[in-house]
Amino acid sequence: MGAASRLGWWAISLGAFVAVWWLAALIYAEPKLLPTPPHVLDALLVLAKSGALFSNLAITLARVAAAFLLAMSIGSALGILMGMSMTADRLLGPWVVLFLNLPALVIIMLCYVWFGLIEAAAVAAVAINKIPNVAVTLREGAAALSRDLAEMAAIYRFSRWKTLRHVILPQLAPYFAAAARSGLALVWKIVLVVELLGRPNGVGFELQTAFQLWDVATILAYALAFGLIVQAIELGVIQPWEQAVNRWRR
Amino acid sequence: MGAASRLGWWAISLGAFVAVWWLAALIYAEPKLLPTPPHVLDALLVLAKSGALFSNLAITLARVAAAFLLAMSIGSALGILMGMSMTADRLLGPWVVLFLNLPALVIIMLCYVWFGLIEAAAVAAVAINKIPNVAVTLREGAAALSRDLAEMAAIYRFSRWKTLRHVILPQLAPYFAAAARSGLALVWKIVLVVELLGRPNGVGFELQTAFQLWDVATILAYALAFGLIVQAIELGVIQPWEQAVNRWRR
Amino acid sequence: ARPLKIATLKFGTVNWLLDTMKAESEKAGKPAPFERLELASTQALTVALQAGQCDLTVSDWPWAMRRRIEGEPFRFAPYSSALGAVMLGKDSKIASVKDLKGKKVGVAGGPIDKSWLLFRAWAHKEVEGDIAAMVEPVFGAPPLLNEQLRLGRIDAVLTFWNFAARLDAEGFRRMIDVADVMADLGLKPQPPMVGFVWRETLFETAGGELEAFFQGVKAANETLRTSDEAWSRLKPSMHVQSDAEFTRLRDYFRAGVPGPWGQAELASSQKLYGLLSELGGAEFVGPNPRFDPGLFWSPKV
Amino acid sequence: MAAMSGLTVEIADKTFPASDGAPERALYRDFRLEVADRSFVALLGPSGLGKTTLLNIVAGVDKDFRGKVAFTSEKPRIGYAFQSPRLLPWRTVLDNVLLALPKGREHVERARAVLGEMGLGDAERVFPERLSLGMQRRVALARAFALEPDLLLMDEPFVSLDEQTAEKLRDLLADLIQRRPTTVLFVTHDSREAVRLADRVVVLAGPPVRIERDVRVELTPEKRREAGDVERVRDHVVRVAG
Amino acid sequence: MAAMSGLTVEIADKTFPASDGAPERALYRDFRLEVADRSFVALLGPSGLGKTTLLNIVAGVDKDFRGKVAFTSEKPRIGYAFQSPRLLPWRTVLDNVLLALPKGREHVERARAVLGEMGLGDAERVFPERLSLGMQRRVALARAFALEPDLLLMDEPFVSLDEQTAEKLRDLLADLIQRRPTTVLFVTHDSREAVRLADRVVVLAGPPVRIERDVRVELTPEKRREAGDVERVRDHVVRVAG
Ligand SMILES: Nc1ncnc2c1ncn2[C@@H]1O[C@H](COP(=O)(O)OP(=O)(O)OP(=O)(O)O)[C@@H](O)[C@H]1O
Ligand SMILES: Nc1ncnc2c1ncn2[C@@H]1O[C@H](COP(=O)(O)OP(=O)(O)OP(=O)(O)O)[C@@H](O)[C@H]1O
Ligand SMILES: [Mg+2]
Ligand SMILES: [Mg+2]
Repeated sequence: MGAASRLGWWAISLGAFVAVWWLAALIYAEPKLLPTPPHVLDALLVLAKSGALFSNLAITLARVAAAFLLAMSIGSALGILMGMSMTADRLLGPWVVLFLNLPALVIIMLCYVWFGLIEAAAVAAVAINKIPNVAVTLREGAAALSRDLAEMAAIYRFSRWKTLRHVILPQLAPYFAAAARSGLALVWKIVLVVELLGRPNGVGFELQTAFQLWDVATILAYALAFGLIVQAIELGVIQPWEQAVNRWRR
Repeated sequence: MGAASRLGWWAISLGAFVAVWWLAALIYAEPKLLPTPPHVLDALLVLAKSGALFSNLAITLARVAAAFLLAMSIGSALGILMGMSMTADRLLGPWVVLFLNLPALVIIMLCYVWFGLIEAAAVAAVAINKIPNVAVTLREGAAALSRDLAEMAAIYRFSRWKTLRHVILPQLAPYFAAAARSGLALVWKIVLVVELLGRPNGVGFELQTAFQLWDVATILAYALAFGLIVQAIELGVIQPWEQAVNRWRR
Repeated sequence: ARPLKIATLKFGTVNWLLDTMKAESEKAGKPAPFERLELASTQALTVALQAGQCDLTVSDWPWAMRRRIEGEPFRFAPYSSALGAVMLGKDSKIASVKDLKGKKVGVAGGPIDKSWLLFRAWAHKEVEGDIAAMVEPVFGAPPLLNEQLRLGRIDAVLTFWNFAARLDAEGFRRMIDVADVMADLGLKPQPPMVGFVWRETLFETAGGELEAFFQGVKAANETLRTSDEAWSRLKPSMHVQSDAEFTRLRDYFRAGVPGPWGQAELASSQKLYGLLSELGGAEFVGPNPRFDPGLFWSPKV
Repeated sequence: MAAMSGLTVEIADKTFPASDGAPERALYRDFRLEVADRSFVALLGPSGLGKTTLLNIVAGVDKDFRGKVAFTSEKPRIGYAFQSPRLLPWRTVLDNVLLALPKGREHVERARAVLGEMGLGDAERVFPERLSLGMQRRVALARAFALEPDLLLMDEPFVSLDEQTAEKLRDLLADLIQRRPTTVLFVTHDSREAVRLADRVVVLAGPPVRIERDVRVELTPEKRREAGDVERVRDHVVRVAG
Repeated sequence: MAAMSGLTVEIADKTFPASDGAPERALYRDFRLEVADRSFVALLGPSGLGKTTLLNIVAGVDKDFRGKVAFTSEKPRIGYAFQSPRLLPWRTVLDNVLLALPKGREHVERARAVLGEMGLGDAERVFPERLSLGMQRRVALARAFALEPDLLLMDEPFVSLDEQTAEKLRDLLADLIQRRPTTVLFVTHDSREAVRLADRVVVLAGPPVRIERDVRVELTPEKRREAGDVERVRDHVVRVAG
């Protein structure tokens, strides 16, 4: 599928979304509870003009990016290790399940208390929240790796790096895609909570303020702004990447 | 691996976890901020004796179960549909990404406002949060389905149901496992937030109170209690299931 | 002298006080005696204090008391005695507590919120038994509860004063103020509940600053109580929807400016504490409640 | 009784488009093959020519071509022994065969019997990946045979089998055809095998694929077992193909 | 220069344990096979006997047996043409071959040359799943050949290939062995092919696997091309095996 056609479908789909929303808002007719798209756009423009939108988004995005990269790399390494080594899985498995189910609140609180209300604590808290998620997804992928190909690589004496790059990672591509997509979303959501609990800026902070003032339009404006950014990442990075790594499928 | 050996490894792993925690707590020596395991056990016993533990856990678990089942079934159906049909993917894909990245706060707030501070709203809010996650994971699985086997099923005129059950679902097993594991964790975490914002009971509600009172031992006691339940589900349901569906691997 | 670092909620009413202090200092050509760390949730405030990220924060004193008993050397100085109110729908038929039976009542702050505890104690005299068991309490975040009342999904709401003021301005009926509840319960003079909390060690590192800061608080409270001009200065940052709301907020705030702290206040605080430990139990005051007058501090005048 | 199952394939154009540096492959252009009802047609042709593609088109799984496939009867029951076994690795050998059959006790019996005849009697409950490739291929054959199809498509079915086993399977196939009238399209690279089994050997060449030689094999079952006769016809097939 | 690459396999016991209703399979018991340096040994035997398992043991990927594999030299370079192609579907044909080779221009040249000789010159940049099975098998062979291994393991390498192509590949293999001394272990079901290529044909029977017949083939390259001589030796191999 060409980039143009992808963009076209995307526009149709999102157009339909806006239409449904608009209609619902008009029927519901309670702008305080469900503002119409123009309302939210207005709020977005106000935020943009004041500069608050960009500064807050930038701060939040920086945290999201840092935590995402951290969580994806550590989590993938852990997951692949557990998927490929029975011993690692048995030893680390219960820990992963435990950390996976530790409430975000607990991790965030403990991180803040131990490291202080600093940026590193915030990013660490988010990463710790996300790592087990990535790990369990990639573990499944690593456990389902083809034995035939692993044997082939062993016989032809592929180096570790070669095996990883040409044999293992391509098989894990769909798991990476799944982990990255829901990972980005999860990291963003936790960053919001982290900002709520102990950062003096960022979208999460603003959302809470807007919530206290019951300013639904502003809340939706921020949500929309981030949604658009992710859509851009989706269209500009993830989908082209997916298409490239799936070229080989017949 | 037999059930006994599984249990043994599990005990070793969690024993190590407790040891690390205990040591850290002793070195840190700030029981208010990092209580030792016996401290937390005490808190757990107090909660258990008062009955608060069981009633709150039961309520929360009921919500978790309802939202989990809802999210898994709708999310899987959606994901499989999108993975198998290009058109469905193009049309629904952007929506899924949008909903995936809608902050939990927004969904919870809107659900509560539209449906009232009632149980159904809470469960719906959690499910809506989780559905896109399941969908993106299973979509990856469905997109990587074997074409060879699909052709085989078509030629031998497998019915839809037969194809689903014997050809498609077994290939999706690792994706289900990943979605279920991180899904359970995510649902539980969102239930906590939902309870915090608008339910008069449940673990999330209690955690909020404990947090206000800076009662780390109680917080960890609840986290531990849920962690143990999930470990039990892991050992009693997920792992035996995984072993059964992976019997065929050489 | 270094400025004190205060953690506050971005949307908190204490900001009006601090804004005024800052403006007055600037008018006098001095830098403000504090620095703000604006956070988004009450949890964040306690984390900030606990993690040493700020010198002072804002809280009610029962919380500080509990932490003090548990070994944190906290001190407390009040700045406001404003409390919430029970609000009813615009044309609600509810006339007295008895009419609340079987109704849905929103409660901001949860089941161990001090206003809710006091309200239950007070209602006890009006109806037989615990009002909490007779109504259907709906606990939730204050903005959510306001919306629920507007939508008619709940019949009444016990909420914080600033949220009550907003409803008031929109024409919602006021059933009873928590201040009246306290008065009826014999808590006179009305003990101020909300104030600044800090660690005792701050006296050693910044004793002078602390004195100066509370002088400033007192002066600013006085300014806000008397000057309309100070309020028009605040208005743009108050996020008010209408003039009525602005007026309500101002009046509520003014009514909450506490008088001087003395023995009478201490005594009535102690009485309140007794009441709360009876009503809220260990969950509210901790496993071994004890009234420690050492918590309270007031600047030497 | 079994339906008529002759067929005519007409392929006006079958082209795999170029992609990622791979050149376009125009496999078929104005190609036509008629297969009479109950005939046994062997297809010979170089590797990579398009034989598998032809079977896929006949089977209906490759629809991306211009042209049409017409059967004498409607919807014949098709058994297809693919070039690779295509078993469900998560189902046992027996289940793999049974899944292709309608429900019913008699079908279980038949599946068991076919597996037994193929020497897989003790492997019924094994998962395919624990079998040797030759055994997997036999399972796939059992699946196609047990179905008692009207039209049997076979893509090099007897490779990976030792000569003895292959011989036994050829007999089984002959049996099957005799018991129940079946049309067979049989791709092989072994011209001896082709002559031994088929009524008609079609030698393909290309690209684009054309029928280079269409040899009728008119040998009695007995003569088919004799090296001399087979070699004679085979020389005919091979000489022309070479 | 190439290392010595003779080998001795001793398998005291190789058993696949029973699992899930599948019976235990005791494949080897006190089995011993010596393969001289630079010899070409063909292995014949019924499907499911354990030939692939033997190659896997020699290759070192199946370590779960009692016994040992001893090579004359240390760590011979092994090329293994598996029974199924085992290509990386996400790498092009050329990359699949190159990945098995060390880095370097001359290796790219060699890979290209081998692919060209196998008739895959225009498929270098194609992904394997877009090839016919016979073409995939040739890519796998190219991978094993291009490596110029000391020890070449081949598991039915020439199936799915038409007779002409197979013939060409046999010549290529002979070339390779002549250019560079190589020890070959060659599993096939085609006794003619075995006699045509090998110095020694080992007929296996069992289970447990034993050497039923060990036939030395002492034919000159020219005689190997003549049907008469080949059939004579073959009769020898087959009669005994039958
Ligand atoms: N999905 C595909 N995309 C592109 N080209 C393809 C695809 N499938 C097959 N081809 C090409 O079509 C040609 C014919 O393939 P096919 O599998 O029909 O050959 P075949 O005659 O069965 O060969 P073999 O005897 O080796 O099995 C091959 O050249 C192959 O490269
Ligand atoms: N992973 C496994 N688990 C259990 N049994 C196995 C496994 N792999 C092979 N076997 C069994 O071992 C036996 C020998 O298998 P092998 O693949 O070595 O046979 P082969 O001689 O190569 O047969 P073919 O000619 O059909 O390829 C078979 O009966 C098979 O069922
Ligand atoms: Mg083919
Ligand atoms: Mg084999």
